[in-house]
This record gives sequence, C-alpha cells and structure tokens, in this order.
Amino acid sequence: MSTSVDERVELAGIPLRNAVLTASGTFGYGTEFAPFLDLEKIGGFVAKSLTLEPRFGNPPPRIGETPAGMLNAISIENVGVKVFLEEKLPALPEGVVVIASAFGTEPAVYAELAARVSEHPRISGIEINASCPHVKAGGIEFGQDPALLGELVRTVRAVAKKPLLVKLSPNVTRIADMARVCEAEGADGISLINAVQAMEVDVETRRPVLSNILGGLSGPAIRPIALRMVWQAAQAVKIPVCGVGGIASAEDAVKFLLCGASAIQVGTANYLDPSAAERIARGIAEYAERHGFARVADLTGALETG
Amino acid sequence: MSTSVDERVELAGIPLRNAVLTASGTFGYGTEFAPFLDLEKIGGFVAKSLTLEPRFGNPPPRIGETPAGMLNAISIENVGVKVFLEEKLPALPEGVVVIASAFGTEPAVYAELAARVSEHPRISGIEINASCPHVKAGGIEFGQDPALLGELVRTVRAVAKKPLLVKLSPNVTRIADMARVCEAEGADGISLINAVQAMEVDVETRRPVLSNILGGLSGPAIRPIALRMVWQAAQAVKIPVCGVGGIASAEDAVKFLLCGASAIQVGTANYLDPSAAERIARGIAEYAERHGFARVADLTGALETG
Amino acid sequence: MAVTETSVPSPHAAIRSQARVLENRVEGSGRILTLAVPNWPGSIPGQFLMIGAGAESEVVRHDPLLPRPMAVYRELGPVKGAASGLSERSIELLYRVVGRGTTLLSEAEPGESISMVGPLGRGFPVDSGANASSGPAILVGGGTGIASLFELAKALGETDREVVVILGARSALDLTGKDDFSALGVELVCTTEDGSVGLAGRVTDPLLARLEAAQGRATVFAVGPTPMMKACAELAARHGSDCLVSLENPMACGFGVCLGCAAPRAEGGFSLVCKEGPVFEAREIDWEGLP
Amino acid sequence: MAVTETSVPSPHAAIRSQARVLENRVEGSGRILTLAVPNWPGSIPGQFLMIGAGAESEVVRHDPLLPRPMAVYRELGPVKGAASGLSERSIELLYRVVGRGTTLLSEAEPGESISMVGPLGRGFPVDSGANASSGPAILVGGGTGIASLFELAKALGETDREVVVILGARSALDLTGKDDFSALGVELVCTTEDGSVGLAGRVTDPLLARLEAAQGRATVFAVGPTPMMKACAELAARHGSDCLVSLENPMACGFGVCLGCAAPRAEGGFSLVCKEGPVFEAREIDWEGLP
Ligand SMILES: Cc1cc2nc3c(=O)[nH]c(=O)nc-3n(C[C@H](O)[C@H](O)[C@H](O)COP(=O)(O)OP(=O)(O)OC[C@H]3O[C@@H](n4cnc5c(N)ncnc54)[C@H](O)[C@@H]3O)c2cc1C
Ligand SMILES: Cc1cc2nc3c(=O)[nH]c(=O)nc-3n(C[C@H](O)[C@H](O)[C@H](O)COP(=O)(O)OP(=O)(O)OC[C@H]3O[C@@H](n4cnc5c(N)ncnc54)[C@H](O)[C@@H]3O)c2cc1C
Ligand SMILES: Cc1cc2nc3c(=O)[nH]c(=O)nc-3n(C[C@H](O)[C@H](O)[C@H](O)COP(=O)(O)O)c2cc1C
Ligand SMILES: Cc1cc2nc3c(=O)[nH]c(=O)nc-3n(C[C@H](O)[C@H](O)[C@H](O)COP(=O)(O)O)c2cc1C
Ligand code: FES
Ligand code: FES
Repeated sequence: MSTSVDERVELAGIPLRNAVLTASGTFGYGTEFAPFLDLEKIGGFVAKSLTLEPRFGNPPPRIGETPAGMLNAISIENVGVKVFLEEKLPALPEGVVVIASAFGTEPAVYAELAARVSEHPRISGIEINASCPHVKAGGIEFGQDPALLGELVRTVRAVAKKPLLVKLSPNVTRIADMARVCEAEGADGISLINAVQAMEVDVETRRPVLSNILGGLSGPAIRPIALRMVWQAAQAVKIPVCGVGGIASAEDAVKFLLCGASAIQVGTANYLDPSAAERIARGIAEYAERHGFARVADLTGALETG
Repeated sequence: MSTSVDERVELAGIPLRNAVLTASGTFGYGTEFAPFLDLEKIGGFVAKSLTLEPRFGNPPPRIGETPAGMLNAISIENVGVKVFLEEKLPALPEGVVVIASAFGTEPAVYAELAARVSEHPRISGIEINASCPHVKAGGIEFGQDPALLGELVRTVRAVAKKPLLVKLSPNVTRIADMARVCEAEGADGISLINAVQAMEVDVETRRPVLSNILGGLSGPAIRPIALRMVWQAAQAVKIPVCGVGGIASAEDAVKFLLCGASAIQVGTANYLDPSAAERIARGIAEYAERHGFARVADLTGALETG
Repeated sequence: MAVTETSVPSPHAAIRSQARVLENRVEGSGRILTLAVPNWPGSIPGQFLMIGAGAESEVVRHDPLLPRPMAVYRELGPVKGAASGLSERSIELLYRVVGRGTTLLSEAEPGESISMVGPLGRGFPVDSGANASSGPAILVGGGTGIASLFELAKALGETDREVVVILGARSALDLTGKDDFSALGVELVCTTEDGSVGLAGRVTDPLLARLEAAQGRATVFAVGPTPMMKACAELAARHGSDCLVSLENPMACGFGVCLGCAAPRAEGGFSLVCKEGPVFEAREIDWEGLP
Repeated sequence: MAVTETSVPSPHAAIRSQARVLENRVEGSGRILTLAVPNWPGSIPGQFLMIGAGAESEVVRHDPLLPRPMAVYRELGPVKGAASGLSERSIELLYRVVGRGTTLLSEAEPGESISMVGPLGRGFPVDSGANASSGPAILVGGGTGIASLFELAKALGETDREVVVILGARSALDLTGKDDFSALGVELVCTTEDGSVGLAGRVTDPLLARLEAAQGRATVFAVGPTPMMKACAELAARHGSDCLVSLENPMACGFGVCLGCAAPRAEGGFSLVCKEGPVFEAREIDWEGLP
C-alpha cells in the first residue's frame, strides 16, 4: 500500500527520504542487506562504529539472549576508517544516505576520524559513539560525564565539516543534562539510546554468558527506557533528536516520533527481520495517513499530555 | 520434591528460612497471598512502602504492559504506618518474617517512620525506599545523589533499632558509588534494583499510557540490568546485597545469588503466578542439590569469571 | 466498600489453577471459551478471573507478560469423566478479540492448558437496593459486558422478582451470547444501532421506558462500555432507582496487591476495582475521573 | 576466507521467507522438520538457515527474541500442489530439543508458518584439498552435526570419488537420520558409545583406520560437538590429510552484521562463522579459543 503522505524528514540538517535509519553496529556496512530490502527505500543508515585502525573485538561468546532482549559485547570490531572509505562506501548504491559513526579513546582520535570521514562526498553526517571509556579519565565513558562529553563534542565540532550527531549512553542519572551539553557545544542533533549496560549468567556453567562479563542490552526490552529518555531529551533541547532502542514495528517507531524524535533508528530488529526497516518506514506512512497527518514530520512531538 | 540442602540464609543480620523474599509493593500486606502460597515457606516479605499518613496514589491509568515488562506509576498508595502496625501486622501468622519499607520526602520523615516500626516486635528489619524525590533538593531522588543518600542513611541509621536495608534506584550512572555510601553510613545491607524509569505511549490515542506520563519498568525485561547492578554493587561493598529485578524462576534467582546476592526478592512475578515465591524457593534448593551445594548460602558469589 | 457485606453472598477463596481448554468457539463477532478448571470452587455472579494471555507452552514466554481479567460468563458444573482424582468444573468465558492477549486466547486449542487465578472480586448483590426484593431488576449489557450478566440473570430468574435483560450492540453479529439469555426464560430485549435485530437504537431507550414504569422501585445492573454505564446510571438516578455497574480497568494482579486498577471515588480517593469491585454502586464512582 | 573462492560453488543469494510446516516428526531422540519454502533458491551442502524460535502467531512475541541457526539437512525439491503462483521448494531440518527455541520449534504444527532467512554461510567445497579429487572423502558426523553432512554425502556420492560416512552417537536412539544416509548408497559406518548399534566406541576409531589406509590422500569433513571435531582434526593432521569442520557459535543475524559469531583464528584475530564459515579448514581455527 502506498500513501499520499509526505515521508521526508530532516535530521540535524540531513534531508532524509523517510524517518527510518538503521542503527550503528546492526546494519554492517549496508550492502549486507541488499538481498532483503531496497536500501533506497529507507532514510539511510549509520555504519558500524569506526576506529582509526582496523580492530578486532572481544573473544567469544559475544552475544546472549534475554527476555525480549539481547546482550552483546562485540567491542567495536571494524574494518578501520581507511577500508571503510575506500572499499565499503563505493560498494553502496548512489542514493543511499550514509552516516559514519566514530569511536575513540581520546577526543583527538574522534576528531581525526571526523575530519577524515568529513572529506568523503558519500558521507551525509557523523555520529559520535560516546559510549567509549575515556582512557585518561580512568575508564568512565565520555557519555557518562557532562564535562568529558562537552570536551569531546567541542573537539569534534571544531573539525567536523558534516552534520554532527552525538549518540548518548543511557547509563546515566540525568539524560537531559547530557543532551544539553551536546546542544551547548554545537552538536547538530543527538541519537539515543545506546545499549543499556547489563549482564547475564549461565546457571549450568555458573559463568557469565559473555566473555567480557558485562555487555549491552538491546531489543524490545529496553524500548520503554529509550522512549522515556528520548522524551526527556526532547523536552530539554531544541536540536533534533533521533530515537533508538527496541524499535521493531511501525507503531514502536511512531511512539518515538510522538515523544519528540525527528527520525528513528532500527537496531536489533534488523536481525529478527532483515527487511524490518523498510517495513517500518511503510508502516509509519500508513499510520500518518490513517491518523490524518499529511507529513510524517508532523508526528514529531505530537504526543498529547494535557 | 524436598532436598537435604540447608536453605537458611542471613540478610543484614536477619535470619531467613530461605533466600526468597517478596518485593515491596508487589505483595500487599502479605495476607492477600494466603490463598496461593504458605507464607511460612518463603523467607519473608517486604511490605508496601509506608508513609506517616495514609496516602492515595495517582489517578488511573496506573499500569501498562511492555515487552517482557510492566510499567507502573502507583505513587506509594498505602494505609499509613498506624494502620499497618495496628491492623495489618497482627493479621499475619506468627512465623512470617516482615520487613517494613519506609518512604518520605525528608530524611526526618524516614527517620520517624523507622523509629516507629522499630518498636514493633513483628518487624524484623527496615528497608528504606530511596526512590522518593527529595522535595528540598528540588525533586531529585535520594537514591540518585550520593550526598543526599548519605544524609538519608545516616539520619535513619541513628534511630533505627532494627537491621537497615537501603533499596537503591537503578536510575544512576554508577551504582557502586551508591552502594559504598550506604555501607559507609552504616546500612546493614542494600536491596537493588527498584523499577527503571520508563515510558509507554498509546499510538491510537497519542497519549502516554500512564496518567503520570513516566513510570517504573519492572519484570523480566529489566533482569539483565538488575543482575549487572547487583554484580557491580556486590563487588564494591562487604555488606549483604539483596537482589531484585525481573526474577520469575529459580534459575533467575540463582543468577543473582551467584553474582553476590545473599537473598533475593520476587516482585512482578507475584502477579503472573501468586505462588511464584514458594516455587522459586523450592527450585533454588533443588538447584543447589543438583549442583552439589550443601547450603544455599554457598551459592552467594559463586560465579566463576576466570 | 463497594457493596455492603450483607448483600453479597460471601465469595469463595480464589485458587490458582491450570485450566484445560474444552472448546474455543466463534459466536458472532465474539468468542466463547469453555474451560475445565480443577478444584473450581464456583463463583458469584459478576466475579472474574485473571487468565494467562494464551495457552501455556512448555516454554514460559514473558511477552505478553500480564494475565488478562475476564468475567466468568457461565458456570456449567462438574465435568464428566474428569481426569482421575481431581474434581473439575467447567466454566465459560465470553470475549472479544481486541489486542494481543485476546488474540492469543483465540488461538488456544482444545486440550491446551491456560493458567488462571479466580474467582476474584465482589459479585453482584442478588438482593440489592433499598426496596430491591420488591422492585424489578433491569439488567443492561453492552458489548462484552454481557458476560458479567448471565449468571446474575439466571440467579434473579430463580427469585420471584421481575427481571428484564436489555442487551445492546452495534449489530446483530455483536450480540454474542444472546441465545443463552433467551434460553433462560427471563424477559429479553435487544437493541442494535443498525437495527439488524431487536429495537433499532441504544439500550437507554428501552431502559428509559422500564424506569418510568418502575417509578423508582427498580434496580439497574449495567455492564458495558463506560459511556453506556454512565448513561444508564444517570437515567436510573433521574428516576430514583438504584444502579450497579461493573468497571473495567487495566489490572496486573487481580487480587488487590498491585494497586494498578484504582478507580476514582465520588467522595475522593480511589477504590480497587479488582478487590472492592468490579461491581460498584454507580453513585460511588467519579465518572469524570475514569480514563 | 575460510575456503578458497574457487573450491566452493558460488552460493545463492539469501532470501527472507515465511516457511510452511509440512511435517515435524520425531525420529529417535531427535526431530525432523519438513518445510515448504516459497521461492527457495536451493542451497549448497553445509549451508544453514536462521529460523524463528517457533511457529508464527498473529501476535509478534519477543520472548524468545532471536532466530536460531539450523543447517539445511535435506533438499527435497519442488512442492507438488504449492499455493498458486509462488514456487515452493521443500527442505528438511534435523534438530534436537536442547532449550527454549528448539522446544518451541518442536511444538510447530503442520500448516503453521515459521519465518526464516537463508541459505546462509559458505558450504563445503565438494572438491577440496590438494589431492582431493583422487583421495577418499571421509565424512564424520556427531550428534546433530549429522544434519550438515547429508547433502554433502549425496553430492560426493554422485562423483567417482571414494566416500565413507561415519556417524557417531551415544546410543542407537541418537542416530537420527541414519536411515536417510543408508538410502544414499554410500558406505556408512556407525559408532555408538553403548554399542547399541554399529561399532562400540567413538567415531575416531574407524576414522583412524581410514586415515591410515588413505596415506595422507583423504579429506575429512567433520561436523559435531567441538571436542569431536578437534579430535578428528588432530587425527587428520597427524596422518597428513586435510580436515574441514563446521562450527556452531551463537548467532544473532546469520549474515555477517552483528559480529556476534566470531571464532578465533589460528593466526590471530577472528572469523565470522556465519559468513566466512560455518565451514573452515580445521587448521585455520584456534581450537583453544573456542568457548
Ligand atoms: C473485571 C473485568 C472483567 C472483564 N471481562 C471481560 C469479558 O468477560 N470479556 C471480554 O472480552 N473482556 C473482558 N474484560 C476486558 C478484557 O480484560 C480486555 O479486553 C483484555 O484485557 C484485552 O487484552 P488484550 O491483550 O487483547 O488487549 P491489549 O490492548 O493488547 O492489552 C494491553 C493491556 O491493556 C489491558 N487492557 C486492554 N483493554 C482492557 C480492558 N477493557 N479492561 C481491562 N484491561 C484492559 C490488558 O489487560 C493488557 O494488560 C474485562 C475486564 C475487567 C477489568
Ligand atoms: C551454523 C549452525 C548450524 C546448526 N545446525 C543445527 C542443526 O542442524 N540441528 C540442530 O539441532 N542444531 C543445530 N545448530 C545448533 C542450534 O542452533 C542450537 O541447538 C539452537 O540454537 C539452540 O536453541 P535453543 O533456544 O533450543 O537453546 P537455548 O540454549 O535456549 O538457546 C539460547 C541461545 O543460545 C543459542 N545457542 C544455544 N546452543 C547453541 C548452539 N549449539 N549453536 C549456536 N547457538 C546456540 C541459541 O541460538 C539462543 O540464541 C546449529 C548451529 C549453528 C551455528
Ligand atoms: C550487536 C550490536 C552491536 C552494536 N554496535 C554498535 C556500534 O558499533 N556503535 C554504536 O553506536 N552502537 C552500537 N550498537 C547499539 C545500537 O546501535 C543501538 O543503539 C542499541 O542496540 C539499541 O537499539 P536496538 O534496541 O534497536 O538494538 C550495537 C548494538 C548491537 C546489538
Ligand atoms: C506495581 C508496583 C508497585 C511497587 N511499589 C513499590 C513500593 O511501594 N516500594 C518499593 O520499594 N518498590 C516498589 N516497587 C518496585 C519493586 O519492589 C521492585 O523493586 C521492582 O518492581 C523490580 O522487581 P521486579 O522486576 O521483580 O518487579 C513496585 C513495583 C511494582 C510493579
Ligand atoms: S489489579 Fe492489582 S490491585 Fe487491582
Ligand atoms: S551471526 Fe551476526 S555476524 Fe555472524
């Protein structure tokens, strides 16, 4: 079913075909999904987080299953920025919107990554993955400390020549504070949430399920937490918000838009149904039509709380 | 099936028949469960959080359902400390271990509650529900700020004549810091986690599901988050830890014991199966026997991470 | 308290049980689920169950998580040839598929088992209202609210009291259960908004006529969508008759411990629908405060 | 890369599909699930599917959440009388109930549909190993590993190459699929630890004899529990023969995007079992580093 709804939205200055992006680390480098959906029928995708050099992740086991969720500790295994720019990007169809995700242990490293990907014409935007432990600051994640996060955003902002999104960690006391810091330091938008720190144990072996002991919880289980944080962040800042966390259906996606998100990202659901993102994009338009919205963009913040 | 396992455990100086308590707000005042389980076959229960005066909660809707979880915003509706001591406690069979839960907007209020329940012979311990917004401190929860939490624990500790447990909020950046504060200020133990702040939306009405907009997420969905926090807290302090969050089976409970909990609390699962707590207690003993543990207490911290 | 102790037969203690599905048939736009419940103690008209969202599997699945409240539609008595030893009794639920849980319930097949807790709540007082025993009992059911009225109609039908049952729906297809009521022998009036059966219009039309005739001596038992119950309550009040309603609030536990089902009271504060209700005197309720 | 491009027939692009359950039968201690898959492109021996944890309901349930990896056991060809229009092909999965997902799979009934993605991974090179074409092919299967070997045995059986299949299990009951292999006409040797059928002992006993006879010209294809594959690999190496294995790691996506299925490589780093495998040359793997 096709609708007369205007599906286009803008996120942090990036014009998108529709409101559905896919989340970093869950969509590979895009081409892997070609057999399952039309990459030009989704808004775009955030590529796997990049480091300066190619990087291998944690030893197995890296994943586990929990009620309505999954646990992972991959640790940013990636091909490195060079291979990404020279091999992965060119392999994508022209019309695909690509947002690069940067990950590093120092603000300077993030900045170098941002500078390098900024140069590439195929990159529409940069998303900072702030869930990396800051080595100098004794391992606390950038995204967990307003001062560290501020320094990171400021440093990257200075060199990034493309729209800059900051991906927030949910493992904080007040998400609104983190959103405000990003806005103050010039981020063009924020994406939230990253996976929730969690743990699972195998009672038969009496060992943690993950070799890393701790991992990130994702999937439908965390959706109500993500929705709450998106709501709180959207109330706190004027820059656009991209909603991420447990989205598996068009209705799920609409909830984030209503709570103030300008666009959303589909993550774990890509594993359950590799065509999920396209299905969700279609469903959002159908919802908008059914509820008399001429533009999907009008759904943003349309929650009634009176 | 009965086992030869010694099921007795001690929590914060409170001797328990077995490691299974039920969580505040999910077990009423105890007698409601008499038709479904033998109150003397579980370790005991934490009663609904008390305020000095009887109190009504939020207008409906107060609850909602999410993937593998439920959302609630009851807001501590309770009969008040007087009715609790004079009517609810006497209605319980002699052998039942009762832990009172205190809730207030000022440390002084918590202290008065603690002092009053301390007097009663039927009260085995006191659990501070630290998830109350501190009015003077502009609404941030006691459990979300180490300084506020420290002041609260110190104030209550001074007057509480019964073992003191502090129930921690999961909505914090570093749960270990909160655990350390409790230990430093003389708490006999900590219980965690309380519900995770979350939100759900009805896409047909475009309104939040809860009249309060925000609520607490509980049930299996949050279990991996609770398990992680119990693990981190148990690593950080020497005082006993009581594990709470999404426990619905004996295996779930064992995971918390292995991660360092001395006892556990069953919450939302009481709604899904009002005899859950008794079933879980039996299952823990069977697990211990199957795995060659003579005492359930030996399961505490028995996780292998090497 | 919703209804004075004396007027309600003291309820049986609730049990937790694994019910066996005997039948799960479509009737009109609704469904009727027949269960065999081990050790079922029986119920009072108006009581309900908390039933699992779908049949049990060997695998415990937590999505959807909560059980669903459902009225006991009919008590069918002992099951012949029940599994040796335990005494099974059969009951029926009348339901409509409106969401995930009821969809899963509709997929439950004969032989499968479903977990349930009940009977729960306070039922209808069979002789309620000041001059109840004398005045007529007017039962008004809308949609699946019909389910809460069958056993009440049956019980009242066995008294020497004047009883009329008014069932309303959008269309004939939505009058699931109608034939069971006809079989009771009590006077039955049906209304449909499209006139496909009975009177064209709403339940309030025949109700008005009956109330006028009763001259303030009637007792109205109204169960259905909130707007319908509210309208019936106002009509009854205007004609000096009592009105009892049964509220539908979301529930997690069903027996008074989660405090999730609170309904606002006219004089302020809240009542627990699962424990103090679901039956209330209409005037006890703050209708504006209901979701 | 696990296996040199040239040696593997280029795989068909994976599809996402709703498979229809034709049969789900018990065989010994295992089960065989027969599916009709719309537009199934066919698979290469050793490829697998990601299949939903149980049949679909109208209600999407997220517990359990992840699909399960399952080898394509047999390709049965076009389904007669398939639903109009679409071309359905039938495949079989051979599985054992070990947890929540496989328990739900075992509850799937004929007529129900299950979501699946496949064919996935790189299959077995039918002419692998330096002197493969000349030397004997020794297929060794343990437990459900048997499932990955049937189509390989069939394909090799059609070449003029010497083929022997060695299937091992605890007991006769655990040799699910044995009769299908017998029907292939290739040489079949069975071993059971309790001696209830075939040789009493382990697969390594007959394997040793064959390796000695082959004088370094054999290719071993071993699929089963990790310790078994490791033992076969060591034995093959000691006798100068190649050994291919198929690894079982937990998977979330099955097509190379979650990076959850990484297996440690002998020369350091990791390979993705779902994409670069599941078939690997034994010597590529860091066996100590496997979970
Ligand atoms: C005391 C009582 C008796 C009832 N008796 C009947 C009956 O006999 N027949 C019948 O068809 N229905 C009855 N209902 C309504 C029935 O409980 C809902 O239709 C059912 O819960 C919907 O579940 P769902 O998963 O299909 O809908 P969803 O919308 O998917 O449910 C989502 C959540 O909302 C809750 N919910 C949704 N609608 C209602 C509602 N109307 N009332 C209470 N909770 C709701 C569900 O329980 C669940 O927790 C009764 C309700 C109550 C409180
Ligand atoms: C490429 C490949 C092919 C396979 N082929 C077959 C086959 O043909 N027949 C068969 O019976 N089994 C096969 N397996 C193993 C099968 O995937 C597991 O038995 C199954 O996932 C267990 O799921 P469960 O929910 O019953 O177990 P649970 O223990 O409840 O599963 C929990 C989680 O662990 C994962 N898991 C558990 N055991 C395994 C395992 N051995 N391998 C991978 N993931 C696992 C599950 O997928 C799930 O995510 C194969 C595995 C792989 C990787
Ligand atoms: C296996 C896996 C790998 C991930 N890798 C990354 C990553 O590299 N960078 C990042 O910013 N987020 C990463 N994420 C987090 C997701 O992008 C997303 O924020 C999170 O999973 C919540 O969304 P979901 O519930 O829809 O999956 C990863 C998630 C998963 C499950
Ligand atoms: C309906 C409801 C009411 C609750 N009320 C209280 C309360 O009064 N005091 C308290 O400390 N915790 C309260 N809780 C939190 C639980 O005690 C428990 O910490 C939380 O639900 C997580 O455990 P669970 O997932 O097993 O339910 C409540 C939880 C629910 C679902
Ligand atoms: S449903 Fe739990 S108190 Fe009424
Ligand atoms: S299973 Fe996802 S990368 Fe292999």
